[in-house]
Amino acid sequence: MNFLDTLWLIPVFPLLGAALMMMLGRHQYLDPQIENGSVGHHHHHDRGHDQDLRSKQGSRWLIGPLCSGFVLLSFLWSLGAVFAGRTEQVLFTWVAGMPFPAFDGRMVTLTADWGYLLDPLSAVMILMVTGIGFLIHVYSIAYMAHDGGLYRYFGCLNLFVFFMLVLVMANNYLLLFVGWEGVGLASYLLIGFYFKRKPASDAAIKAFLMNRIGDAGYLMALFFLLSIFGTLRFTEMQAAAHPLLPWATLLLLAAAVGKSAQIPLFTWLPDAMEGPTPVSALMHAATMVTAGVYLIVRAEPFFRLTPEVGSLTAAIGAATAVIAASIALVQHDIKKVLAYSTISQLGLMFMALGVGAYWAALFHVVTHAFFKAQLFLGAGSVIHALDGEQDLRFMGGLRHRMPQTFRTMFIGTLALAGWPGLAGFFSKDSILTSAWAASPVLFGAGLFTALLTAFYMGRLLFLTFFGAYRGDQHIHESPKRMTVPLWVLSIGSIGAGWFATPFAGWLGATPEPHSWAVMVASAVVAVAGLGIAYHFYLNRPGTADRWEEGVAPVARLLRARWYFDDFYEMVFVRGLARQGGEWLSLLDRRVVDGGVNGAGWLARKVGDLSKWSDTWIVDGAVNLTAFSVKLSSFPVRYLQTGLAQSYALLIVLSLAAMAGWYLLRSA
Amino acid sequence: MSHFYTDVDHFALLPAILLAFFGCAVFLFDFLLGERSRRWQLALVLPGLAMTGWHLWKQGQIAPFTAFHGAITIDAFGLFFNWLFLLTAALVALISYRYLEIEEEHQGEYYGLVLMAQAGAYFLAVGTELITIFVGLETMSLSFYVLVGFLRRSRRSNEAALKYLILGAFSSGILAYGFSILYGIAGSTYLSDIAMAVAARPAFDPLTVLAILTVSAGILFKISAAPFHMWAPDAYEGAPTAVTAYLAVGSKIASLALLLRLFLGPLGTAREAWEPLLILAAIASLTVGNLAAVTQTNAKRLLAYSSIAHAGYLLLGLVAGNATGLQGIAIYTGAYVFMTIGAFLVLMAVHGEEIEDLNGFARRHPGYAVPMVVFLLSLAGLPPTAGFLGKYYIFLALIESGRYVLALVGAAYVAVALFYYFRLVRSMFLLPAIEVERPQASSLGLRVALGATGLVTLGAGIYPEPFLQLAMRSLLK
Amino acid sequence: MHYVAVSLAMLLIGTAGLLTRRNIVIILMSIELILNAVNINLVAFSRHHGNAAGQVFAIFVIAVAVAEAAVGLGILLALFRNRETVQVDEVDLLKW
Amino acid sequence: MPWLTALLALPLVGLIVLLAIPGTARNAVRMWANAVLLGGLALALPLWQAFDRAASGYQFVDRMPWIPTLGAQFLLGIDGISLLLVLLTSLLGPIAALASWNAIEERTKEFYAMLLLLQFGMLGLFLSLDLLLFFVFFEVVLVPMYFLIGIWGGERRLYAAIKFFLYTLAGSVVLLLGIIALYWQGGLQLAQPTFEIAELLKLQLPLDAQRWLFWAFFVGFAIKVPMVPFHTWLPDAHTEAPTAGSVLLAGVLLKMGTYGFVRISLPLFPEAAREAAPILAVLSIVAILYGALISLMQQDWKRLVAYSSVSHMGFCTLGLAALNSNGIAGSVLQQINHGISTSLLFLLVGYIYERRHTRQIADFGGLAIGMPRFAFVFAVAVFSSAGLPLLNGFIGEFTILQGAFIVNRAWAAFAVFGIVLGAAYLLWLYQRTMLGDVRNEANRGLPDLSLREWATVLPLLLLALAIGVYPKPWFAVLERPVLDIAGRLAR
Amino acid sequence: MNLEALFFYAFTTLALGGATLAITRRSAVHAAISLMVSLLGVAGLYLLLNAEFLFVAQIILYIGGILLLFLFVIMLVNLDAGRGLRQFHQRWPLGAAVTVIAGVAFAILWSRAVLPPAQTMPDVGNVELVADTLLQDYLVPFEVVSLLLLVAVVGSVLLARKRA
Repeated sequence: MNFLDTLWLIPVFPLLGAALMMMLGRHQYLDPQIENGSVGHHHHHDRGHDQDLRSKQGSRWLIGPLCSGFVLLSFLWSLGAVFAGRTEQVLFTWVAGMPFPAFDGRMVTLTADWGYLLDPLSAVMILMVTGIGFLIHVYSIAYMAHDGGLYRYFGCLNLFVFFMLVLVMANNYLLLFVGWEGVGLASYLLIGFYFKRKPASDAAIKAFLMNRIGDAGYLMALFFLLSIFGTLRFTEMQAAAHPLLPWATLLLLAAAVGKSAQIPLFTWLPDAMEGPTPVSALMHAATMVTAGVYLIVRAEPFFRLTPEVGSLTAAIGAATAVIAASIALVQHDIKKVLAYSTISQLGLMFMALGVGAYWAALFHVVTHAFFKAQLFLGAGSVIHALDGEQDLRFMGGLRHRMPQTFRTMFIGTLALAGWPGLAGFFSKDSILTSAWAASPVLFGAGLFTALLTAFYMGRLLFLTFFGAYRGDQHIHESPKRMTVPLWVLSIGSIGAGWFATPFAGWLGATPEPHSWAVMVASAVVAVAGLGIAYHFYLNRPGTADRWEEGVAPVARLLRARWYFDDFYEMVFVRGLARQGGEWLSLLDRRVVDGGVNGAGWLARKVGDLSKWSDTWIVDGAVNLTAFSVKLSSFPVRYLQTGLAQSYALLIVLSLAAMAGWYLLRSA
Repeated sequence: MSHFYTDVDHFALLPAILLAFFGCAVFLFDFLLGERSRRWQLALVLPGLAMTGWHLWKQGQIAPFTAFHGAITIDAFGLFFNWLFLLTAALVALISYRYLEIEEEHQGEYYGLVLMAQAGAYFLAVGTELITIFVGLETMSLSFYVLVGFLRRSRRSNEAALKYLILGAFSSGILAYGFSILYGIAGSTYLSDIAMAVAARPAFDPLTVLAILTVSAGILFKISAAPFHMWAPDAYEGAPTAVTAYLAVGSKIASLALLLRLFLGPLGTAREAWEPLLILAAIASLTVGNLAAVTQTNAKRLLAYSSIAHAGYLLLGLVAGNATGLQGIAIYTGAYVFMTIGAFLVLMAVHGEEIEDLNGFARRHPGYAVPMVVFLLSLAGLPPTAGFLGKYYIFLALIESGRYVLALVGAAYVAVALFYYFRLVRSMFLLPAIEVERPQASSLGLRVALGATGLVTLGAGIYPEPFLQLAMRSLLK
Repeated sequence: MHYVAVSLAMLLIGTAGLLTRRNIVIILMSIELILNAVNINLVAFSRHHGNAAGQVFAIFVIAVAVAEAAVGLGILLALFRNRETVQVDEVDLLKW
Repeated sequence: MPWLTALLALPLVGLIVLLAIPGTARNAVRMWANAVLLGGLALALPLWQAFDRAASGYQFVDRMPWIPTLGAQFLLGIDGISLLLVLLTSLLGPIAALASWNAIEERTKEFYAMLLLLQFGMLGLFLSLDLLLFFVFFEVVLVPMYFLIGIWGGERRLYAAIKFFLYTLAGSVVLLLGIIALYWQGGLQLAQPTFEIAELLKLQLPLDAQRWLFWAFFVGFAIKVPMVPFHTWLPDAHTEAPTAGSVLLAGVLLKMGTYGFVRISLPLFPEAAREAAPILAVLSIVAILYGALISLMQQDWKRLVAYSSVSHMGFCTLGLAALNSNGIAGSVLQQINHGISTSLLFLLVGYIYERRHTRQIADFGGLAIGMPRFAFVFAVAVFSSAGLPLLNGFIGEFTILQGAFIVNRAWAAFAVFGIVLGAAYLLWLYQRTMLGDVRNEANRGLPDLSLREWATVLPLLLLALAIGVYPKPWFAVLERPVLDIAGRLAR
Repeated sequence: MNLEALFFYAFTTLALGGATLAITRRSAVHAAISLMVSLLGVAGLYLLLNAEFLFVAQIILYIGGILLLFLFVIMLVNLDAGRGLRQFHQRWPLGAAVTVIAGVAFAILWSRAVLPPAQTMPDVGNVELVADTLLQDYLVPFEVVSLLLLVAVVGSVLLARKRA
């Protein structure tokens, strides 16, 4: 039996895990812990309580390892599959719709298989998803040990892995969309994990809705592709120019922009940090957000045929990279810094996609997955140690108290900053090289981003681990189950960069020849950024504040996150709200209470208008009819005076009128 | 028998003679036996009706034929309506017994007058000569004037009778004036002669127009079509409920028979002249009847207004002027007999006239409330009830003759009608009772009548074939 | 045609009486006038057409008039016993 | 064996027997009604196996003379479209009955009698192939629904009941005129005037007649669906109806309108339908967006679900307006889907109302803490309704949108935003009711779903998942009839 | 002006004048007497029209029967006690106006009317003619009218008798 025949098993393992959690966890679906008032971050638990919990829920300890095991199985299986070769496996016909005419007039049938495609591109993603997914599962066992809702947590995590695998293994665009939406669902569930906290559920909704806007684009893209090619299967789509192809690629880009948190749909990602930190690491740094990149790489033939959309991609990517990086400069929340950094790095990847360096983008995806996951998990470790504290201003000097965490974070920071020789350096370099070939502006943006990246990462590192501790918590190093994954990831952070050429070869791409100038520039920028950060935050603490005063407007702009959220709020909410009178302001309160940003706001505002029109206009018309029927009843009734003579009068009058009519007619 | 009065003549007259005979018998027995006889009067009335029916059936075997030189024509048309009169009278007799006892006006004359009214109506259906028709009409009307005022101690009954009489006599006068013009046109009172004379004139001949005006005013009054409807709500409300039922059904369809006889017979060639008039009357009836009913608080009055609206639908059938329209009228009237009497008899069982009196009725007497829903649905014209078939045919006739707007108007008023009919349902089923139990006027006769009307109303809706065959055969032979 | 004019005038006078008087007895009289108008018509046409049908009709109309008057006055008496009035516009319990 | 006749007669026979049970024996009444409806389901399910998917035309035809004078027959039969709707009806009937077990304490016997009558009417409508019979059943359902809302409904039940009745009736009288006019047209062309749909399909109707007829039927069906701007009866009726009423109203009654379009309007008046399609599509899109936007503003849980129905039914009519095979197939499937997911939502609202006696969203919050199973089921219902892939809603919406896209790209583009908005109001609802902390002490310690309640939701959950994961058999059933209809429309 | 015309105008004046007085007199008794005058005028017209039988019937039936009935009732309900009351209701001008309008319309219609050619009466005595016609051609109404009168008698007795 060919090992590849068992390809379908890869996503099945985590699905099994998820299903198992759902079944078993029915009774402890939500653990009592969470009900007792914890908001998810840990207070000091005395052992007794912990023991108590354990004895009450005997199987609790099993959850994490079980789920991790499923993902590990998946990982091992995919290793086997990847080395067995490339293949396509169709399990069954999933959607089997009706025939319809394609644009070229042929009758084709709307079908989509449930089938998997294993090629280098998906192989890379599968390995990354299962590998990093496994590490994060392991890490979570310890990180979440004191949290309630473990069944739910690990169930959702497994569900996420399942959907992510469906996404990257799908052999057609429709099945890909299943994974695409599925990871959105998992993301919703996990961001809102601490569902008693309003910000968490708000953030979850926001993430889901902003993604949905992209998804709407995806759906439309699907229809275009279907009509152009008559099929959605990757291997059957023969890329050829078509006047409507730009629409398809543009819509695909919109979908990718949503999923990968690019301008203008990026504001959900920082909010998504409301989820547990491992979730941030897994989904909002390493895997899910790169689905956009994956999609564009998958759709590479179409993007190649539509250079104008490519340029737009690059522009969006560059702008996102610079803007997000600049916002990261002033963030105080350690996870927010990393979140903006993620957006910024995703921007770089989009820039690479836009200039046609698909392999470079993918390469950066891989390296970024290593060091960003590592950084998030490290941050998680810090947060864990500080019992939920996330503000950089109350950290400092942790390097001695948490040596393992410090070392791995240090490696990760350097890798992200692009320290020569580490993973980030090489992947970023590939992008910059391609950008240089395409346009100096893009190159400049990339380089500037690199500078900013090095700076804010340096800032993060120095503020967290150097100097004196500014908080008041009892600090302890995290357990092995948390630090070991960190170390495993740092292997990747250090070494992954050296495989650039074989990686490109595997994908069948020819990388741009290395340009020493770019390399040097990139290295210089990285070192400079770190150096400035050192100067600002370690050497001369307070410099930063002075600088901020010096460029106050800029700082304000950055603090306000370039006013994106405010812009959405202003345009969609206040702009309309101010016009209305009192009821609108009442509504405003309701809207503000509602807590959902962005399009949702506008929708609800318009929704209120529609409700109003429904009550007063549509229903009003109906009620008016009913009312006028009733009203007209009265005149008819009041003709009936009760006086016999007025009845007779009407008879005579009618006779007169009728006679008059006949006279007029004959006249 | 002399040659003035042949066997055929006798045979043609026999049902009316029987009715008159039994009517007189009732008067006589009441006079001779007094109080004691009253329980047995029903036993006199029903056999009388049964014998009448027997003879109607025998007439049906050899119909059509004419008697008295054409003064009476026994044809399918006349027999059909006479069967309806017979059913109506029987049902009314059945439901009246206990009701009159409760009202403490249980007098023998009542049943006699019911039979006399039917005897008068007999001539409206079969009469083909103006004087016969006029005298028949007046016999019926006079009986009704008395019946409406039958509750002598009730001011409302007095008042209703008075208004009905004044206006009825006035309209009879106008009708008689119209008849005199018809006589002037033809020099004869036989409809066949008049038909020829009218046909010889143009449709808009002034004399014809005058005749049409006055005749239609007189008859439209009797079928309570707007704008000659004003007496109806008052008379219906004030009359004893059983009489209201009889008035709403018997008087109306008898006058309808006359309307059809005249307008399809002698005046048929002047259709061009009277059609707009009837269209106006139909629309006005629909409008007035339906709209005024919407806000009524008295159930009898509500049904009175609705009966005005029904007159409108019947007129639409005549306006359509094709065979389907006639079938529609036949089926509509057939259904109308059962559903209207059914609705009134439930009101009698409630023994209350205000809609509020019905509150919570369904909880206490579901056996009456559920049939009432059927009657009301049928009155509104919803399937699967007999009333639907009538409306169906009327609409079909209108569409066949290209009168789409009229069909739409008629259809639109169905919704309005349902609204007020369902106010009664709302009271019975959805609202809680507001007071202690009222005396309930149930009796064996009432229950039998309820069963009969309910079964026919629903049964004819679910499996209408036999009813349609019946109506079709009776009218199209 | 003269008789027809008389008839019409009679009809109108009767109608006017019916429409304007309050006294029910006089209203009933007005109805008699209307029926008389009919009779004039009938008899006039009877002569015009040279047959007696109109006259026969008139006889029946007279009979009807008698009957209506009798019943009308009977109702009037019943009403009078209950209400002590013969003014038609005071009889308006039933309306709307 | 007259299978369909038996299926149709069962609730009626059950009703007659039920009337013989004394009203005081409440449990006997309940058990009997449930048994009858379950029996109906058992009778209906084998149809799925026995149905020949390859055959064109109607199957299991039962033909009896009914009113030969009019040319109306008692003619029952199904094709793939009605098969699905009959199965849905047969499933939702017992579910609605079971869901009402504890909810209806007053006038229990009448309640179940109405339920059985309603079931009879609904099945009859989907089974009948004779227009007059169709119309009779179209009206028959109104009465029991009126009573269901009016007797066992919420505070404004009187208003809602009559509004529902009048609205639908107003539409149906126009529908009746259309049927009559069609019959008449048939009488002019056919040897024998008839109401049989299959015979009427042979007519060659002039375009002008088609137009009039199409719009007459449109009024009747559009009100039933309901399409904007005829939709305002729906929120009131839904909100005030008892749970069983809402379930059947949303699950089945609304489909009568769309079914009417598929069965009558589109195949019979293809040219007029082609002309009217843009109007239909625009109205549908308005309904999709409008319904969704209004849902966003609702403060009442049940009303929100009701308005969401407007939006979802908008998708169904949009699919029809596309006039092609994918649009129509998607529309039919979406009707089923809407029946499943919205019924689920209504059931859950009903269950929470039984516990808390309020439906104001503001009164809730944090229910997930005490009622995790409820929260789980509700989440599935929400995502199914929001059209998440692998659940039923997505398949239908996707197919509909694809069908619409083929005709006009703008239609699809506008409608796609309905999906975004759908997620918005549903998730927001979920957040406000299920998530957060318990703010209102009354919400603490509410019992989770009982076994009986599970029994009502589980079939729907499984069906939602089954359709989402493997929709192929559903399309297979629809293929023949939908292609036939699309073929007529394309000609 | 011939004699017949003279008589015609005389009787017409009597009939219409009496009618006008009947509906305008304040006293019900006066009105009844005016009605009698009017009916006499009509009877005269019958005579002019060669309807001798009707002339007699009019005088006996109407003046002897109906008018007596009216007078009897007028006494019974003591109508003259109400002489002081308003005799016309408030909206009487409206009633009069409508009557006039209807009258004008009818008159115009009549003025355009064309009757069929006149025929001559058969040359037999009027009473004989009427009797023949009545009992040969109109036997049915003759029988039915007995029912009518029976109903009238029973009805008026029923309504008018003092309650038990």
